[in-house]
Parts: sequence; C-alpha cells; structure tokens
Amino acid sequence: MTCTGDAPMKTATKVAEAAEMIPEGAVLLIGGFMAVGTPERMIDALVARGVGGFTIVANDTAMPGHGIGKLVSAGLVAKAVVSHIGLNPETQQKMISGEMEVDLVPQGTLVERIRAGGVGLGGVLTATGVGTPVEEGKQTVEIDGKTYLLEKPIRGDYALIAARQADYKGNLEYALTAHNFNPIMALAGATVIAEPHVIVPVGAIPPDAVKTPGVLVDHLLERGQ
Amino acid sequence: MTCTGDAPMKTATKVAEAAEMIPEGAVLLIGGFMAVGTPERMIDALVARGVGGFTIVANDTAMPGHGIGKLVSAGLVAKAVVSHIGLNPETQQKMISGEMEVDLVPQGTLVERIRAGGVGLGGVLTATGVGTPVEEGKQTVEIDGKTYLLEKPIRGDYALIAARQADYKGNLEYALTAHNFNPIMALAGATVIAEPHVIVPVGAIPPDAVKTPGVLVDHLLERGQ
Amino acid sequence: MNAKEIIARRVALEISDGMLVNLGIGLPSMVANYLPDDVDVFFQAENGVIGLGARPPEGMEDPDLTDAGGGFVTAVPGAASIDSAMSFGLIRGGHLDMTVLGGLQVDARGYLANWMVPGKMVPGMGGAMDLVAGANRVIVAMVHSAKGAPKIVPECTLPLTAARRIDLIVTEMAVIEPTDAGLVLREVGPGVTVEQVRSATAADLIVESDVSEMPVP
Amino acid sequence: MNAKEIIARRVALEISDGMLVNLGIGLPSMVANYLPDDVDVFFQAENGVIGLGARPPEGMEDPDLTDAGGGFVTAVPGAASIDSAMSFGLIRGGHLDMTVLGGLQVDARGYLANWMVPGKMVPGMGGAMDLVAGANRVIVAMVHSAKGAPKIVPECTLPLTAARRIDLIVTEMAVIEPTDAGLVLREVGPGVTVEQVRSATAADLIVESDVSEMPVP
Repeated sequence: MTCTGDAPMKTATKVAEAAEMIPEGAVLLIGGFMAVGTPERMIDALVARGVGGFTIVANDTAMPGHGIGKLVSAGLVAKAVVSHIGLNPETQQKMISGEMEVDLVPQGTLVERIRAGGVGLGGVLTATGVGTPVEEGKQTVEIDGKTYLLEKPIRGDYALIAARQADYKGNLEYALTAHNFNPIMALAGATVIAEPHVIVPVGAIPPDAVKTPGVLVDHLLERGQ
Repeated sequence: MTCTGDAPMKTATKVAEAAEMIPEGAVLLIGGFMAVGTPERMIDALVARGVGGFTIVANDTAMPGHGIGKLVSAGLVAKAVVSHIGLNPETQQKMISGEMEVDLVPQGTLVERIRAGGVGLGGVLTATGVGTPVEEGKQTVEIDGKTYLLEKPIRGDYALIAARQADYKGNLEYALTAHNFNPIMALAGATVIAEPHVIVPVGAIPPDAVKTPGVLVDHLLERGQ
Repeated sequence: MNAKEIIARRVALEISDGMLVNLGIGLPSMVANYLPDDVDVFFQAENGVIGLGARPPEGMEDPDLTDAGGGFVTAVPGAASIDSAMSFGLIRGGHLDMTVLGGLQVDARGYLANWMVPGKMVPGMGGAMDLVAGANRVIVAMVHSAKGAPKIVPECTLPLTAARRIDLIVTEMAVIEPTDAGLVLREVGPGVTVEQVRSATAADLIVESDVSEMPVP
Repeated sequence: MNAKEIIARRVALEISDGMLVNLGIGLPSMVANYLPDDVDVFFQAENGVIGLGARPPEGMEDPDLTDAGGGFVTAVPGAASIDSAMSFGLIRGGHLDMTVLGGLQVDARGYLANWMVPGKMVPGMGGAMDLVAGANRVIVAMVHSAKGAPKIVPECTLPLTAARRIDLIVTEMAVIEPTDAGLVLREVGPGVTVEQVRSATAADLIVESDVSEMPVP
C-alpha cells in the first residue's frame, strides 16, 4: 500500500477569533483541575468578549481570579456540571441565589460520562453514588447481583483544552497533573480548540508520545506572548 | 507534605517461573494483534510446560507458529474469547470439531469489556452488534431512543502483556502498533505479568511517557537473551 | 484494467482533504494507491496507528509497526500511536470520516453482511461491526458477483454486520446508493450497460435518468 | 501532641509496604509526614499523578504539578502521570489499596457522610464518592467531635458519601472498627478512658475485653 497523502496542517488561530466562534448558550467542556491545565488565554478572551449563558462541564470552578473562576465572576456561566465547588465561594453564592444552576457529579463518573460521549457508548454503569443523593431520578441496572447507576453520556458544543505541546497537525502532549480532563474532553467536543504552551514542527512529537491525535483537534491557538 | 517512602522495586522473574504460577484452566488475558505486541517468551514457556485448559481472551489467535497460535497448536486452549480467527485455520478446525470453544466478540466491544472489568464499571453499553447475531441472549437498554447492548465486563486471572520498555518499578512504555490490547489488559488481570523488551533504571522513563503505571504490574519478566 | 483496480480507483474519488479514513484489508486497502497527490488524509489502521504509511524499504521493517492485516507499514510524519480502546473510541465515537470495507452481500435496505458464512467460513467480525456501526460514511467495495451469483440481494441471507444502511456500494459494474426508496443506480462501470447491471443484481434497482459512466481516473 | 497529629501518626501505622494510597486533602494528607522510612508506598493524587512527592524547594515549583488541593508538589523517581479517566479507573477498579478521608459523620453501619451540609456547605463530592465506593480499604481520619457534638452517630443525618461500610475510624480519642455486629472499640487515645469515648460517641460501641491504648509513635 502506498500512501501519497497526509493530513492537512492546522493554521494557528488567534485567541480572540477563537472566542468569536463560540455562540451564546453553548455547552463548553473545559479542561483543568483547580485551574491547573486550564486554557487560561481562551478563558480570558471569553471574559473580554462578554458573551455568556454557557453551560460549562469541568472538574471544578477553580477559585475567583483563576481559570473557570473568571467565567463565573464575569457572570457568563448559566449552569455548571462539576464535581467540586468548595474553593469558589462565588459559585456557592450564585448557586444559592439561583443565579447559576449547579449539577454536582462525582469526579470519576463525570470523566466517564464525557468519555462515553466521546467514544460513542450509550452510558456509564457505575456503583459510585448508589444509595446517595446522586442516585435520585436515575435508572439503576442490576448486573450479576450488584446495583449500578446508569449515567448518561456528556458531549459539548466545544471542548476548550490546554496542552503542554502541539505539532502543526494538532497532535497533543500534556504534562504531569495538567493532563486531568483534557485528553478525555478532546474526544467529546463537536469542535475542539486546543491551547498549547508550545507549538513544534511535525515530527517533533514522536507517535508514541502523542496523547491526543491531531485528527481530534479543530483549532490550535497561536502561541502566547 | 513529606513523602519519605516510595514503591518497592520489582524483582525480575524468570520466564519458566512465571509459567509455573499459572494454574490449569486459568483465564488469561493476552496482549497482541496478529502476534504483534504479544508476550512471545511467556507463550513459549507455557507451551514448554504443557499445562492447559485455558480460557484465553485476546484480539485473535494469530497464525500457527506465532503468538497465541502456538498455544492453540499445543492444545492448551479450551476456550477463546476473540474478535477474529480468520488467519488461523487450526482454530477454525478445532472450533468445528468441538475441541475448542470460540466466543466471537466485536473488537471494539472486546476492548471496552476488558476496560470495564479493569476500571470497575458494571458493563458496556454499545450499539455495535445490535440487529446481528451478537445481540443474541443479551439484555438491551434503550437510552434516549437508541438501542444499546449491555455487554458484561471481562477480567482475567492473569494478564500476560508485552511492552517495549519497563523500569524497575514496573512502569511500562509501548511502541507503535504493539500497544493494542496491552495497556487495557494491564488494568484487568488479577495478576499482571509484563514481558518488556528492555528494562531500564527508575527515572529513565519520564512520568509523562508511562502508559501503564507500575502499581498495576505484579511481575516483570527478566530480559530475553 | 481489472475489476479490483476499477473499484479501487473509483472509491479513491470519494476521499477528500482532511479526512480520517480506515481501509479494510484486501481490496479496500488498494484504494490508497490511487489517491491524487494533492489529497491530504490520515489513514487509520485500527490495530494502532493514525497516519499509516507505505511499506517500508527492504530491511527497514519494524515488527512493532504493521497494519491490521499484519503487513509491515510505515508511519507518516505526524502519526500517532493509539491503543485499541482509543482506536475503537475514535471509530464508535463518530471521529472516523470514512471506512471502506469488503462485502459478501449487501441488500435492498443497504445492510451489509461481511463476516461469516455459517458452516463454511467463520473468520470473526474483527473490527467490522464497530466500523459499520460507527463510521460517519461506510463504502462497500466489492466485485459485483461471486462465481456468477449476485452479491447485491433483496435481503441478506448471511448474518448482518450491522443494522445500519451503508452509504455507497462500488463494484466494477456500478456505483449504487442505498436510499429510503431503495437502491439507486448512480453510475455504470466502463462499457457496462444499465441492463447488464440489472441482470447481475438480484435486488431491485432504481434507475433515474441521469446514470453516468463511472469516472476511473 | 495535638489531636490532628495523634490521628495522623496512628493512621500512618495502617500503611504497609507496596501499597498504593490516596490521602484526602486537609488532615488526611498529614499522614504522609509520619510514615516510617522503611515503608515503601506510592501515593496517588487523584488529579493526576502516582508517586506524589514532598513540596518542592522554593523557586522550583511547577504550575503543572500540584496535589488535589492545588498545592505544589514533586513527583518521586518512578512516578507516572495519569489522566482523570485512568486515575478514577484505578480507584473504581480495585487498584487503590487504601484511602484516608476526612469525615463529617460516620454511623453505626459504618456509613460515611463527608461532602455536604444541606443549606450550609455544599462543596461537592469531588472524588470522595468514587474513593469510598472503590478503594479496597477506607479509613476515616477525623476529630472525635465537632464543637462538642459527636460525629459518630446512630445513623447519618447528612447525605451519605456511599452506601459502603468503611473499614476503620481513627480519631484522637479512639480507633473504632465497623463490623457486622456494630462499631467495635479497638483502641483508646493516649490517656483516654473507655468511658470518655462512650460519652463522646452518640452511637453504641461494642467494647471487648482487649481494648488497648493507641500506639502513637
């Protein structure tokens, strides 16, 4: 077999242009864990633009002034599907006042629901949450004598992810604890926008080091200042 | 936080000793795709030992004289749970003669079933196989108007996996198309025996390059001749 | 030009820039030979690589780099290694733009059977069921008849690969598109008449006025 | 020695060679300070590393390497980066030997509540529900009472973290093991009497003859 072709290069997208793509009310999957491995420039551009009403799906809402916390402070988040809001008192206040809807999901369930959305599975069967308030309103399935919750897949209109390094084809590498939800969210956004720290030529990331294949990435943000 | 300890070193296990651990009739998850990325020395040791009655779970039974094909030829396989046997006429003959039971599973379903077993999910909900003979005898679940098969998790008594490189802690790296089922099977064996091409000192595999954390690996085979 | 080359050349025209494509083993894998130079695509080998490349030079083969048929291949610059969970995650999750597969039978509903002949040949489905259930576009590339017996039939008698209507059938005699209304004849092969296609096809064909001759560049 | 130090030192004795251990944020994370030098374990930070190490030297912090509380950490030689799917795959899949978590309430069944106080504090469960449902051994490390109110109660009034019996409760006053028969008092804290434990505990305690004083090395 001869393969004459190969996949097209990405063009680097300016961060303000990337923000312009995202319509009011979009469902955004946003990588990061307490603002570590979060697409910070992308978030700043969304705050600068000021269009909101977003449903954000993320591990947490970080802290005021950091990562997703900036979207919350700017009032751009209508609903948050997250596992933890304990370090962001603004999220708690907005939830109590009814300004923001918050759907709390166990962390392992959240990442599997996003994975299920990304890899085409119909749902997740997990014992996590059985016998707790998480069970409310959900179908349970008995399998070989054990009870599991049927948790629905999650997909986003956009996945906004952070990466250590990208090549021109969009292949991504992540660093240490900045992996977190990013590689999984790259599977589950209808459009995937990646914010790498560094962009290197094709071939500079060996095939075995690629964690997210470039075919999943729609837009690469240009290198930061 | 101070961490004074760290995880213990593995001791390299001789391949014949590893084979001795495995009892007659064990369920073996065996990595590889048409004998690429298969623990070939481990298979040779099992053939040399001659104890069988195994249920093997693998992508395929390779070809006579290669990888899992050697276990089939030696008559050590009672049952094979695989996606493909097309290139091994001996498997087909033994299936037709009733000498070997063969359970054919779609490849994507097979790997997710093993993953579900390894990561503690109750099952896999997939549309693959709906309306085909694969559906027979299985529970179907309707989710948001679409039908999915409920496929059961798979775990093994032993996972026999091949890797490009290991460090003394059992951290593993894989190469190119020799990844295949190996990283997933490393999650789903009660005991995991890894056969690396190369064993390097701790620290020689950087954290971001590790595909299978050493905490999953019970035994490392000593380097081959 | 033999039948398989006609089919491979015609299927190659369905592939466009930027696609992620999976070619089945055998005839479908020939399609890669006929891609125009200016079409940039990534080929997936479901056994573990995105960015499958040509056969390596003699003596440069890597035993850890093969295609799904077990043949030695290369990886193009920018290729990515993937494990089987990621590989089938891409397939099932709607990330694969197109797959080209061989067929034993396709029926009037557009359903494909290509993985077993009960009592005769039981190779197993391998990745075929996931590919047909999951790929955005499924093209069946096959010779029109098997030893004189039509392979395009009213209803598959062999076990189905998926209860999903495939998108296009390409044979050396015809390009046929399964639709809600039935199988529509879109093109005839070089020098082939509509009547010849009809008589080699066991299923009904809808023939509209604009049936053209297959371009085979 | 203050209450938290007593608890952390006692929990450290539960950790043995070769374990994979997850320590919750706050009091549980103090346990790592009191491990004997000859115990070789790997700590998991569920946000993405196996082989969590001490705080880095001043000026050497990496913003991409923190623990689940967001504090800067290091990684020990032989550490592995993991994404959230792998991290919780390890937790749910039975690969985590032990987790040490804080608690708001534990009841006579051994059930834990530690993630919300309705109407007051709703931090969310984070990884706690997966940890309690999935870890092979769950130890609750907490002070015995909250502002004079017992935290060990007949039945949790706060929402449960999981309907799973946890394995051990360690407070500054007692080591208590939930069993089929109920909560068994195994040890009392330094200088604490059985009667003092009883009066600070709202749930019934089973007191066998061999209650010893907690070793706090």
